[in-house]
Amino acid sequence: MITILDTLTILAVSAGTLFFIAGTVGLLRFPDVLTRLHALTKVDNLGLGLVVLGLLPHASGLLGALKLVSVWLLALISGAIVTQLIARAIR
Amino acid sequence: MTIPFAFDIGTAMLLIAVGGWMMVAQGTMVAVIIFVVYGLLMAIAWVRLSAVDVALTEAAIGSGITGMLLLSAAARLRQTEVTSTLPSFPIRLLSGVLCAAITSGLAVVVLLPADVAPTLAPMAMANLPETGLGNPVAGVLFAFRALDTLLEKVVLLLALLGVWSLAPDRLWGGVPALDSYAPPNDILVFFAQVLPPFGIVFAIYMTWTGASNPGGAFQGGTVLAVMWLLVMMAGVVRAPPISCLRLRWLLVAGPVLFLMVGLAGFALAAGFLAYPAGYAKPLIVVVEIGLALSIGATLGLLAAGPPERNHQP
Amino acid sequence: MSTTITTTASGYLLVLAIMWPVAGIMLSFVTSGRGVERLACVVLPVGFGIAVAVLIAVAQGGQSQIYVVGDWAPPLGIALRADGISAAMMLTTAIVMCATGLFAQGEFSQPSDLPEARSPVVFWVLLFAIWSGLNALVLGSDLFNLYVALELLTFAAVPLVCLKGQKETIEAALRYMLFALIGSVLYLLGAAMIYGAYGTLDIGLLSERVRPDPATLIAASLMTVGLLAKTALFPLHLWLPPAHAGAPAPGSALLSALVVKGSFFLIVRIWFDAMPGLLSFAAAQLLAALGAAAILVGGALALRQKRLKLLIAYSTIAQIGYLFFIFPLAAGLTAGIAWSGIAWTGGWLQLFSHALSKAAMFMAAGLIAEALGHDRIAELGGIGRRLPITMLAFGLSGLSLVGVPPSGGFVAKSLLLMATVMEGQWWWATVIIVGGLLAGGYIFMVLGRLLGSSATPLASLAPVSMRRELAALSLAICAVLLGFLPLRSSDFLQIGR
Amino acid sequence: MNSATLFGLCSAALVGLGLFGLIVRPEPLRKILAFNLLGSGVFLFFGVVARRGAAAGLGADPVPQALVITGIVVSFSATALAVALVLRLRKLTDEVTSGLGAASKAQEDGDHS
Repeated sequence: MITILDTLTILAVSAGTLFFIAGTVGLLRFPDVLTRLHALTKVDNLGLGLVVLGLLPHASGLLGALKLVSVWLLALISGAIVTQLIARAIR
Repeated sequence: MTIPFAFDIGTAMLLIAVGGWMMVAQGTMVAVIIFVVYGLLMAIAWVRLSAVDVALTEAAIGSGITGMLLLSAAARLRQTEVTSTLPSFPIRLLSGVLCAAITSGLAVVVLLPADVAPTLAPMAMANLPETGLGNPVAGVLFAFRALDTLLEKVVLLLALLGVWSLAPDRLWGGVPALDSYAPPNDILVFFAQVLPPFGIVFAIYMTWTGASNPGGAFQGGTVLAVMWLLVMMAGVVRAPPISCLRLRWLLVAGPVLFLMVGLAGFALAAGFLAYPAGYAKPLIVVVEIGLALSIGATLGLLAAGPPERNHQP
Repeated sequence: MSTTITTTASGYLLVLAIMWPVAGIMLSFVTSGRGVERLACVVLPVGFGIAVAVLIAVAQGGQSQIYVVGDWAPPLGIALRADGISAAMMLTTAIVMCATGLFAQGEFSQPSDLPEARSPVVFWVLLFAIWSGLNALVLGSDLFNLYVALELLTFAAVPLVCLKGQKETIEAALRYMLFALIGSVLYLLGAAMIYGAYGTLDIGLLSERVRPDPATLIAASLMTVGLLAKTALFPLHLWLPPAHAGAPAPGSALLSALVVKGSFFLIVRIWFDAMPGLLSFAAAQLLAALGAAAILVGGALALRQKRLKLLIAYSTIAQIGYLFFIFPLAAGLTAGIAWSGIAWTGGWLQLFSHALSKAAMFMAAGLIAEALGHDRIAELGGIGRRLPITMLAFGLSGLSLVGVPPSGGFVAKSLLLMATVMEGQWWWATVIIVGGLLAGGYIFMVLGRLLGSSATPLASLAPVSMRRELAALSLAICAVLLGFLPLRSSDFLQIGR
Repeated sequence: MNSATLFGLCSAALVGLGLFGLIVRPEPLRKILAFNLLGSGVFLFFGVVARRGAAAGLGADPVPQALVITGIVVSFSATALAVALVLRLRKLTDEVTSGLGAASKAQEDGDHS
């Protein structure tokens, strides 16, 4: 039986996966480093965010949910900083 | 064919493809980047093999800190890379045949499994309550086969001494150079101020939870090492001179504690590296905390390399 | 299930033998400068005492001494085991270590104008590490525990090779490291297969369960090939000459006398203890054939060397070759009495006498190089008259290498020769004889130079301390005295089997 | 065919690839990479052994898992030492070939004697 929460999970994770695919295509096809970085950050921020959101209903309690969210937050911070560093390095 | 099995086929084939690509890729830097990707794939394979402790170790050490070490080495060698030639064709052919033979031998062993796969899992689980631990892998590392773990700590110390010994005489006792990783800049400094608190909490959690869940001193220590390297690279904290006595104590504190607990077993328990009944778990946790600190310092300094500057007090 | 393995009365000595030098390593890190050297003055004699105590315990008990670590019996836990050969090996190690320590006191002393200098600290820690690694290797009875011991030895040996820090020595160290790494990975792969097939890594349990199926044979051959690379058996010997010749003299002594023997010891453990009876006639002949090739190639190359330390290093390759005759000559006998044969005694005697004489020889060469400032053989003329004690040390150890009576090398080689006749494998006898002639060739060539007159008068010799000359001489004398051991004492080498 | 067998075959391939690279690639850093590939193949084989030994409610035999963790740490130490050797060797080679380092080399020789 599929509940509303399960539907949310399926939708969010699928959407997140879509962003991963789109980002990967961008990474391979875009012409220069800056546009590639752009594609990459979309994957980290939106793709991972949607996957985490989709998994939240299945987390084991509040602590598990917190862990999931902190995974996303840490990926956000490091992604933002690393892309900055790479962009500076090529400038 | 089930979906998980299809996933495994994909992972295995990717591993082989990426591994092969790493061997033939043009340019050392590219090969090293492929290596980091390979390490992450390998971590997935470990999860699929129900070995989460190993997956964590592989991601942290196998891919993470090894990748960082190799990236910096590749960057340093790039300016002066000399093109070397492959060995002659007969030698390549001979090595190819040899390697193919070893691969086939291994494949035969894989495809001819014993009727009943031998395992020590039941014995490990039966004896686990005596250690008070909940994680059987930690039980093997710190109780059943503690001697291996202790000697391996000595190997780590020796590797560090070996790296240090490559410094010229006049730089002995000096400071390792970390500038080669990245020139310090404000973003890196920001990163080095934001991330370490999280990292340190995570490392403590990882070490602590290792007694009952996947994790432990190795993984926690690696996270500590990476945090330390980050703040040193960003220039937030200065790299210590290797002659610093406090640093030396930090390096040996964990192994010394382990050895002393082990020797105390002669008097207080059933013998060397045995724990007194009822005190096994607290002792192991204390040893693990000490080891995590020492492993963090040792791995960090191993990645930092030999001293390259004189120490200015 | 077999009987459970339990600790014997003197078993705790085995733990001390491994952990005592380990404690030395750890303390060295936190005692800077002169402290490390003082530490060595304590670690060396006590370590020697432990080795003697183990020897006495094994001899008196007449059986293996066992220690079950942490009271977790194998297969789940790890046991340490000292039989006759491990005790004898430990004593040899201890003798070489102490003499090397005595020899190195002059070379690796802390200069007074620095808080801490590089090479003294590194050297002493590596010496402790080699000691604990070797003790762990001869006492270990668990294949993975032995892997860790092997790595301990590798990580101690590699930095020792490039302690001088010149480009050539670092090149040699890197090459050695790559060979050693391939070796240990192949060994580890074999160990994984063994665990997959039998569910234990304990050598004692393995010997009861082992069956001659393809997986076992593949595993054993992988382990053997890996260990051969570390032992530098022909044709995997290429790393040895630059590495052993490039290290500082006391380092060369440890590497050539002891470190390569560690991996050989493990090969014997695998084929005689873990998998008794599995070594086929053809495989044993192959191992001995490689040994024979090593004797001939190593000897011939040694004759052509221009530098003394390289000559001695090539001679090590040749002398290692003899050890591999133990496989066809001792394993060929029906199982159970393999070690009562004279080949068993001869092989081990060759190992011990080579360890003692080769360490002495490298020390003597080091002293000569120090006095002259070089070790070019052609320009050594007459140095023997100026350094008579060094000369004597070189000469006595040379006699043992060639196999001239009375010496340990003579007894070893004649026992092996007799074994070839008794086993009807006369073809190895010719190799032993030709190898002896080759060794005689290069040793007497050097001795002739040392005693001859020089074309150009030896200008000024750097002073050489008498204590260091005597350290070399004492080892050479030990190598000779080994030849006077009553043959009955060879029973000791059969204890625990 | 199950997942364990699949990863077993994968480990066989990785061992072969790594060994080939280690023998054939001339550049030292590539040899070190190949050594890591070879090592990870061997560790993966341990993982297969562990998975096949799943029992007593565990997904995999804990003993080989612990051995692999030890092995990974040792393998990292080896990589670090080998990399340090390669970098030092390169530095000395550069000093010799460029001639610029003649002075500093002389000084270092003095240090070592």
